[in-house]
Amino acid sequence: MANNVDALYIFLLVVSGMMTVAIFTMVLVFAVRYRKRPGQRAEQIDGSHALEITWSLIPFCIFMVFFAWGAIIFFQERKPPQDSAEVYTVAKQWMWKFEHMEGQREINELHVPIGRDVKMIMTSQDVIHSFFIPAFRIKQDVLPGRYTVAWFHATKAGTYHLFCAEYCGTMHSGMVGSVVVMEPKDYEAWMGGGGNQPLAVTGEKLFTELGCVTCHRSDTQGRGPNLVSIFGKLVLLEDGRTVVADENYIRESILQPGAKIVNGFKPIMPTFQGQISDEQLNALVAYVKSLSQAPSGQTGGRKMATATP
Amino acid sequence: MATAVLQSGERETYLNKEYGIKSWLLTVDHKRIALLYLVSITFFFFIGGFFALLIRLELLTPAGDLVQADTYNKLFTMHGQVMVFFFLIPAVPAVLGNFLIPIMIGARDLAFPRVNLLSWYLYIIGGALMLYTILNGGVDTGWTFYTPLSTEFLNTHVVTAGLAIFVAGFSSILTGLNFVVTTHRMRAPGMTWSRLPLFVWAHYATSIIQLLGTPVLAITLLLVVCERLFHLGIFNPALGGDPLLFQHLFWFYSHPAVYIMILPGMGIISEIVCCFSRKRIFGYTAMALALLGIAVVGFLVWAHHMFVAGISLYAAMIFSLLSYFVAVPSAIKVFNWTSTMYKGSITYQTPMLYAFGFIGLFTMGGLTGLFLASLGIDVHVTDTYFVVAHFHYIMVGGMVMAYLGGMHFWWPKISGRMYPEGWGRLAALLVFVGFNLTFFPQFILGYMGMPRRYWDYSHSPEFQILNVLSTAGATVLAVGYVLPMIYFLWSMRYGKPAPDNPWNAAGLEWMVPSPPPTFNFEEQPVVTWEAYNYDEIKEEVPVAQ
Amino acid sequence: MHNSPIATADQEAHQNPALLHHFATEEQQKDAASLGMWVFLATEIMFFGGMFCAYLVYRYWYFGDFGAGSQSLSVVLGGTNTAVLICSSLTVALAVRAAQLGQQKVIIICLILTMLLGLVFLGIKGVEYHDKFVEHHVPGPGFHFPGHVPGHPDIPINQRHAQIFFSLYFIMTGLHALHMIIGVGLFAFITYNAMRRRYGPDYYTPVEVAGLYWHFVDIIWIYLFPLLYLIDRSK
Amino acid sequence: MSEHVSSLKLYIGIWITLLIGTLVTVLVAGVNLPGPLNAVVALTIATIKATLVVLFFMHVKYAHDKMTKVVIVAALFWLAILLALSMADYTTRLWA
Repeated sequence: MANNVDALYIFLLVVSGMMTVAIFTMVLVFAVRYRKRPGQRAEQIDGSHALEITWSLIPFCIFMVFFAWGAIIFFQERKPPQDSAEVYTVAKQWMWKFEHMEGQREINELHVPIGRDVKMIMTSQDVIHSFFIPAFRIKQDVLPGRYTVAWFHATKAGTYHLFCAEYCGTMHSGMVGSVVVMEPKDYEAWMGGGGNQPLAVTGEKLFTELGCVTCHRSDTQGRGPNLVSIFGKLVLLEDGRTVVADENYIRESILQPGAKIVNGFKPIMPTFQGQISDEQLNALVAYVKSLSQAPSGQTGGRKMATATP
Repeated sequence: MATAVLQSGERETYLNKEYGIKSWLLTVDHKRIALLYLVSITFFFFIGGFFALLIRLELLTPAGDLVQADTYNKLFTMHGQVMVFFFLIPAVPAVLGNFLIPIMIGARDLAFPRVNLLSWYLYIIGGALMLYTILNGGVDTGWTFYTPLSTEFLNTHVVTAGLAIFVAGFSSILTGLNFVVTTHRMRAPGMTWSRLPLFVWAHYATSIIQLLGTPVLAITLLLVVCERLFHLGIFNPALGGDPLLFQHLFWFYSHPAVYIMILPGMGIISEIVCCFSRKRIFGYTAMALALLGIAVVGFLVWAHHMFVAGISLYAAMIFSLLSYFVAVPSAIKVFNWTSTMYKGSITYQTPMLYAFGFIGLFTMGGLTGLFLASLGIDVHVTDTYFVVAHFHYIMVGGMVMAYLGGMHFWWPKISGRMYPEGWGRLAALLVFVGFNLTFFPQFILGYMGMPRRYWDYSHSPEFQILNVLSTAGATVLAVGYVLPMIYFLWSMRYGKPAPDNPWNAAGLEWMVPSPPPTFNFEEQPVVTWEAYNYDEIKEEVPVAQ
Repeated sequence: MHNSPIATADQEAHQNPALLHHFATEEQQKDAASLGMWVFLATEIMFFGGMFCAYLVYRYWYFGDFGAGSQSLSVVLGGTNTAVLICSSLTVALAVRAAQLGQQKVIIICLILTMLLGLVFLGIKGVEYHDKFVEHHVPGPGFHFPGHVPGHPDIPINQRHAQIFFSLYFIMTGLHALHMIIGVGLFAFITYNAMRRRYGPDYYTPVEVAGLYWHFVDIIWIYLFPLLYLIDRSK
Repeated sequence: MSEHVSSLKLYIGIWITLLIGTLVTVLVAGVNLPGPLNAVVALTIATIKATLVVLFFMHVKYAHDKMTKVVIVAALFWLAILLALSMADYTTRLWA
């Protein structure tokens, strides 16, 4: 991704550099060549539509290349690959909290292996922040009240800056961290250290503790929709609309159950707004997602080779 | 005050017609109001500039050691708010536009002189609120007031700052209203639309933006104030609101606001380039249409400030595409100015030096805008110093250069005195060099990834060298800005009396005495010539003294 | 100088005392005033436009809660107010007509009627605000809006979303009411001048321009009424 | 300065039409129409009423100067920009 962005950047730099040089040269040459001389008068020219059209159309065509190329890169940036490793991120004044699917938690430091697509699923507890890793050329604002997503694919081991790029109050400039990119084996070693509970397992426990499981049963008898395999699917709503059951939809359904009722069900679910933390919410979302990743309901599924949309 | 310029017993001008504070504070003469504005915006310019210098000094070293984090946040916030709303937006329209538009179209005053005075008082009330905010400890929302930070999380004077800008906004609306009606209704016989100086066209286009954009900012700030006072939830995600709605409404005005700043500058440059090339403008129609085109298309691009903010992918693509449409008329303007010089008879007086600078810096600012409009690159460079550099190239490199160029060009008309040409050229050079030294390194910093609004970058010492360069440049720039103020003041007393038309320039404003009488024209002028009729003007520019 | 300004224009023409120094003719002055007001109204459209935009977004998001909020408003009072404003628009139009025809007494009667109707509107608005206050429908810590979404007896109203509806309701109608108050003030001034027989067929610009403003305020209400009072009424 | 003076009859006619329009809006709002039709009808009536006010009460129909119309159209056009491009974001956010 970084290479694509740099390639476009260099292309833009060269093209606009040439334009700049051309204009500067013309200005300078005219300024010297047509400086005031005794007895010589300016030659009046009204203009030329042909020229004007030329120097509108040619730049316009170049601009369209800028647009299209940039749009293609952006489109890729906004579409994380299906089998990415997922890291749930909670931003708050003024720190980054990460939670891996395997259950590792980190603050202001993010460990990732080389060669894996990593998808950041991010939300904020307070104000708007922005997740910015200059080395990977990615940036995404992190908003309170919803998820935003960014992804990257690190190719070189090392430690990289992580910045908050959206002004977020007093210690905005202190909301920095680092991304540690490791060789896969080092990463496995780092991972193995904890004996952590995978995020989806945490979520499954919460799912039981909060009583979700009494209605959202894994058969067709529940009072709530069966959640197995719903993630990523289109859901038909009671008012006839359809939505994609993505992270934001699951989040909204937990916090505001009445907002988008699935067709054929009654709006009987109580709200969990203000009752669970962002971290618990993330765990629940991770659990619901895990239900779609393995037919057996196996949790924490990360290397699902079969996962297809 | 400039009342002491002329000795009594001389020809009556707008300056010496009446004396005393009251004759200024209650004046309805557009020229006097322009001078009231000149004094007030200069005051705010130096306040904003002072904040800028403190910012640059803080960034000299990576650690946050000169001021506290909160202080730094207030500095860049108030630098932005003061400069944008109290200098950049009113500067050219309210000073030069106010002074010149009626004269350029052959009118005795603007259509609504009392509204014009009211507009200045609103500016002063807004400015007083801003000063109150500053003196009471300031505000640290960033000039953009992003919610929910500004509404729920900060303990500074957000309400007074918001109201200050709200009131100043109405000043801007009234100025725009006056210009539109004046341009439509007050033109002298024979002054057809195709004979209007581009300066007037530029202000007409600017006024459209002021009229149709500013109210949206006003209501947005009002909502922010209500949010802050009553916690309604309209922009607060914790209460079901959408912070992006604030950004949409804010940028609906604040992107076109950039054109409020730059379009009048483009008008000035057109006048200057023609005069000092002794030529008619290349492609008058295209130039006028480009101004209107920028004003209209400028309203279709605002969400390019929000590509990474969480808006829909498809909306982002639409806004990126539309952003390139606004680049076309800008490109036309640059090419046409350059072509105007072709086969001219060019002299290098101070205003022309500023015009050269403007064309160069505006080109660079505009082209880096293309980088930001390109989605793939914007993701990386938005909210970094790349953006800071880009908009300073447009606003300072573009607008301030044009403003200074215009001030030098029309100073003889305004004050009746010549400024010292040698000092003028020196200051122009200092501004150009200082500006590039300050802001060019920031493009590189931005691509390296330095986020804007960072008080402390001790985690990234590699940013320091470029920051040192930038701070060094800022000191040069500061000298370049102080100099003109000193010699303008000096020239009011000691400058050579200016002839009516020191540059042998075309245009009605050069046919009235310097300084003009109160009602501009003793008799109603009738226009029988095209704009920029330099072929009909016999004399060349007098060689500088 | 190759081209000096040439004198034209007969300045001797009958000088109306209301003609300001910088205008060449009365017609120019009148056209400027009228265009000025129209341009001002254009800015007003954008001023309310920002709020219509916020309204549109949240109505799109929270349609059910907006419907519930809307049903709690009184159509009778809102509709009456619409009628009151329409009547006041008529009286303003008649005031302008009377000025055009020089019917001094009619001008004054129509203007006073207009102000009275304006005050009636504000009074009814005050009653509505008072009701909302009593019912705890005013956004803030005491906000309480029980009930269910129209047509969905089992979906309870989301308090926060309903609060956004009422926030917009109060801000939009509040700003509208502020415009009304300014309008009444304007007419009070103009009535005073009308009593001094300032207006007639030769000069009635202030009456006309203030009338434009009043009609505009009426039009805003013509939209506010269905947008705020008539969402999802049928369920 | 020969301004158009409308007849009393016309003013009264417009006034009655406006009142009827108001009544119709209220009545139609009580009927459950399919889809978004209720809103469409309400806004259509509102627009008709506003147009009548603009054309006859505000004398735009008789304006000798086309600038008035240009100003109205411009303001509505800009309002449309604001609403349409904002909604371009909101309506497409959930698209996959």
